[in-house]
Amino acid sequence: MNTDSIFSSLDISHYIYLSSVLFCIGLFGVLTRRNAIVLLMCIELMLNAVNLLFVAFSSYMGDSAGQLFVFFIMVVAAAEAAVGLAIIVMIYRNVRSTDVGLFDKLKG
Amino acid sequence: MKSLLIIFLGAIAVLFFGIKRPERKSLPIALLVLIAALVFIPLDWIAFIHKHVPDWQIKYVPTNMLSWDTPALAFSGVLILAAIFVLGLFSKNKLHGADLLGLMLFSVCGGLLMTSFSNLIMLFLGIECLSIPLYVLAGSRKSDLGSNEAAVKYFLLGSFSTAVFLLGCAFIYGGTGSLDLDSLARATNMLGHMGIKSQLVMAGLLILMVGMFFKIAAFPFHFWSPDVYDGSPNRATVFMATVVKIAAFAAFFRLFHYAFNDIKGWWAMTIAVVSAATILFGNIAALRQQSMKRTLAYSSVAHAGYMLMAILASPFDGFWALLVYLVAYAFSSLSIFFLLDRTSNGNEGFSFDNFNGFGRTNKFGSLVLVIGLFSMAGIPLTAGFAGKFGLFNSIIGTYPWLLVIALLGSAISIAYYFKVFKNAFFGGEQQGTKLELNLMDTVMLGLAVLVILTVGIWPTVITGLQIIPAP
Amino acid sequence: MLSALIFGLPIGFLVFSFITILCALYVVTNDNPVFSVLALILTFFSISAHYVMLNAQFLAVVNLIVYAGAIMVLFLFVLMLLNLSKENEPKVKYGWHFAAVFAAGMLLIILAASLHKSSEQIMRNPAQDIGMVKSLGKVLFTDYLVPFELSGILFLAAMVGAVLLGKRDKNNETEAGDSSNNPS
Amino acid sequence: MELILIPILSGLIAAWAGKWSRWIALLGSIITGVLVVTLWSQFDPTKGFQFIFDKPWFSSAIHFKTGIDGIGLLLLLLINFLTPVILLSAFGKDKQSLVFALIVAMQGALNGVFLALDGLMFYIFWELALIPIYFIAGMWGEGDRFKTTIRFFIYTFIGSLGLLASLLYLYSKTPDPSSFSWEALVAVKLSVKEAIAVGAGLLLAFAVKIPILPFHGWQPKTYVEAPSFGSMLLSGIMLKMGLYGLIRWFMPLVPEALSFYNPIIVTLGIAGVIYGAYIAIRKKDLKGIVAYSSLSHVGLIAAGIATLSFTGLQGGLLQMLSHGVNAVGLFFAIDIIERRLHTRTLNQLGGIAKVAPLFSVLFIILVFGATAVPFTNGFPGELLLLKSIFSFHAWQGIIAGLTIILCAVYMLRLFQFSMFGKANNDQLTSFGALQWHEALGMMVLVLFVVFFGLFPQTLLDISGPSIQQLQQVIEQSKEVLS
Repeated sequence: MNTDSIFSSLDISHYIYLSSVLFCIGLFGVLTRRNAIVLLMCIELMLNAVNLLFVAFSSYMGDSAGQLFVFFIMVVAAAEAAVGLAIIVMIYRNVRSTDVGLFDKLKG
Repeated sequence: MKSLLIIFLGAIAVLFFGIKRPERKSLPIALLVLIAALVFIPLDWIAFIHKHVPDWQIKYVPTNMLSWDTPALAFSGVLILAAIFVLGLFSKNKLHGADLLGLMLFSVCGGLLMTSFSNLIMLFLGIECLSIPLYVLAGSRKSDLGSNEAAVKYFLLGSFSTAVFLLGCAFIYGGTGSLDLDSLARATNMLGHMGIKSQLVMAGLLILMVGMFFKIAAFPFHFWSPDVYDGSPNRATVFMATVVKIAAFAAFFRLFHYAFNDIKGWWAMTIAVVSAATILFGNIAALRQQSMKRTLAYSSVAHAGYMLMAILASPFDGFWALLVYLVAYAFSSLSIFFLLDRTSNGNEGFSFDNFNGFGRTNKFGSLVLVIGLFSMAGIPLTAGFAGKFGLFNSIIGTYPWLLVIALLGSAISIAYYFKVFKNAFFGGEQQGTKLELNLMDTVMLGLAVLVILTVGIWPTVITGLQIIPAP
Repeated sequence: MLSALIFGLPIGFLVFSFITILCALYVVTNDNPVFSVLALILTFFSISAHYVMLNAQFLAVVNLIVYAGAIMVLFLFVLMLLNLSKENEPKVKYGWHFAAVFAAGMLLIILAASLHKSSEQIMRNPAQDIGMVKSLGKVLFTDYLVPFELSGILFLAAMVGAVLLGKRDKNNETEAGDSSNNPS
Repeated sequence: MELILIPILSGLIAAWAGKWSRWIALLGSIITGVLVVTLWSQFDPTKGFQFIFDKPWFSSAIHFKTGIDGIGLLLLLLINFLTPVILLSAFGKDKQSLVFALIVAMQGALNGVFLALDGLMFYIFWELALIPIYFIAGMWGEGDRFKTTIRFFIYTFIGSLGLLASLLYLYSKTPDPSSFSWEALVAVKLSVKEAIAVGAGLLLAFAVKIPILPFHGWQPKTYVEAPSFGSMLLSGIMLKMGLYGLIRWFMPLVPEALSFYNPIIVTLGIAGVIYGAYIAIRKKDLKGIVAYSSLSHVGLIAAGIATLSFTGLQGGLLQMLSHGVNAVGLFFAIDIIERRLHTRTLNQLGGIAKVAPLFSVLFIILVFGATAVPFTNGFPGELLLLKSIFSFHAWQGIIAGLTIILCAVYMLRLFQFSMFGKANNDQLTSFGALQWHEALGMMVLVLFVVFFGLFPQTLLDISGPSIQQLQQVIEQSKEVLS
């Protein structure tokens, strides 16, 4: 991989824009979808946008802290996904659906 | 540090005990673990003041990931204390499996990380470590739809706000090149002094704040909290209302005062506006609720608005005000939620009617009720007043308009807090539900009332403690 | 080549960004969750490619293993288990779509506008080897030992929680119609 | 210090004492009264604040600081004299122990209000005094008591929040090391605009408590629906908190804004005089009449105080005392009637004088006091007040003077219709004699009415020098600014 050329010919702002776009796509998904599993996927997408941003900053600055942060985000995302899916399965058992729109029982 | 280790090991021990033993046995172990952890807080405090940090700690906790300075210890102490009361008072529920207790202890671990982090990575891990067990706790009444809803809402909103929070962190990392609180403080100091407007840092701060507002349920981002509070089992609700709030505000305070104090002009106004909006909205919304649990949920939104003021204040004043307020809020919530929990027969119906004729049947209970509600409403000589007074006092010089709004909010809050008195005391001759308190309940409630009154009458028991000023 | 001439950008970046965004859009707009998962896996692959270009080989691999390999397979597994497909995919109102586009678009515009000239602030100091397994591992087990160990607590908690939610209570309340489907 | 602690402690004990609670409460309250009298005997009117007790409390800036001057002493005397009487009035019935506990607790809180020389302490006791009366009105009131009490509480609570805001603002302006003490707050210099804003907060609190006309919305209903001892506490003592606040805290703290506020207060006060009297004349409910007459009286007092003249302040103080005594006496008498005849509507009463001569003699003396007949306690105070208002503004003085006529109309109407005339109540025959505690309470009140009607100078001597000092303080801070 011709890595030098990336840093010299590509500005960091492109990565910022790319991850912003990714994050916003994820946000759009969170706002529009109602299937809990898809929502979870959209959140994963947002997390990945953040990861990309961290890696880009970290590489451009030559500082390893950002990459380590990404590592921890991945770790935590795995744990979170496990718990989240468990919750979704639990709900599916009760209501036979994963539609979060059904959950408007509690209103005030 | 020791407290964290003790609680972590204790959690594992509780889980192991829970395999074979009857469930009831694991509660004393969990309580003992927490009390042991609490004992180490003052010891660490003294050690820190006299610079006697033990060698092993320096040796085996290699870098500045966690810093157990005195503010961190103070918040940790309150947090552990609140956790003890949650476990002790809400143990009569059917749900006291060892696994749930273990999860609560894990969650407390996360809270301790949030009070003492000195690196954004640790803050992130702390938030997650606090919330992941809570998602499970919120849904621990598995066949109850309300509990299910609470779990899924809490989970989705929680991970969503984490993503937002992380985006903020990423931008700030890009703008300053560091994740460490000290180097962040140096970087922002430079930015502040040189008058550079770093767009990356500004955008990052804004996004970070939004993430935090989600976590603490401040006004435009509060909508999840009443549903979650309402749907969760009572024990989980109280845990959220006390331990989680303490941890979240300790973290918020630490982050903004340690790292971003030199660029206060960039974020102070946002927080002031959000604080005002939260106070007004929380109180007005609470006024319209029929269910008492929801009323308390909205009132906790309003309380979050008050506590935001501490972030605006100068570090020293803000710290004490926040600490006193957190103590007041935690203990009064605990006592009120306890009474609500016990007066509701079964799981349903947390309306104000639970308290009908309460005052005629329960002398001690009504004392607790009155003191708890007074403290919530901020009537003098209760801890709530001391906390509110500290907060108001710390911002009066800079944000007089915020003070006016906060006072207005207090006046509104009277209307719904005192609604309970109507049911409890003014309701004619009818008899209310008789509380059945065992020895531990009585002692713990008594202690809670004692704390509220002591802090209220003589706040210097807290504010007189010696602290090393924040860096 | 043409694009490289027009934008002055490396072709690799362009191609993979294109794939990333396209797949991400597919994830959020598709009605069938199974396809969403597959598209998401593709997204992760292209993001891994970005990592490689950015000299973060370790993370590129971890990303593939953890996200594409573990998390997404978990998703797929649950989807198959619950037998969710296009038919029972909930629909939302059209106006809500519009509002969501508006919200996300506003965020994007604000971000883009605020970050317009921010790139100068990043000092360029690309060190070649920070993203390699060797150097990252070294940092991870010295400076970042505490968080590394604490993530163990996190995993333990998550594991206990997932088991707790997944298992069925013995002395159970009657769960609604639980005969046909048998999750976990 | 002990003046605050003894009543509150005895209240706490009384709350749990069951049968003995009334005696414990009475004892605690009388001991406090005796203490106040000993203070009086050692008191030297020419000096400023005396018996100062000063300890750091909330923080180094906020002290527990108490002390009295002539003004405070007079009001202390009033409270600690009236509370035992109020306790006596509640004595006979099978009351819960909580009643007595709350009444003495209230005495302690009020002592705190009148002793406080620290801004925050004043605020705290100001709030505390609200709580017992809230529960009294809520638990033993009649009618739609929850609505009434919550309205009462919110009105006064909003007012006191204004007080808190203003005090906090002044506190933030005190020079380093900042302090909440009265002297420090008085020394703060404000621009006129600031002073008007700060004054608005203070005035809100006091005007609601007094109540001055547009803020009186809570008052009549609360008076009518509260139990009799509650009405006594409210009218006899609570009102004085507002008036005292006006003298002690409002005037010296924002002297810069006085030229703006004083004419307003005078006008509103006089409007209150006329309005209250007008409604009182049309009312049929005995308690309602006394409630509105209170509104009328305090309006006059507030107007007199706001003239800031020596006569006005002296008259105001004197009238505060006598109004306290008279109002308590009237509510006492109404309570006695109501307890026996189970009604207090004017046209269902009448002819009581024939069956209860002793009672009617005591009653008429109280009525005379309230009407300010010469040689009763109401007279000198009212005279001084009218004189001061007249010299403040002649027309306003004349309008205020109407109060004498109006007051005579409604008071004599009250007395005549209830005591003389045809007996419209079939229970009248069983009216019976006064019980010992009723007789004792009324006698004491009547003695006071007559004694201080004849020798008002004893009271004026106590407060005179203090008032002059206060005027000096106000003048000084005014001068420095201009």
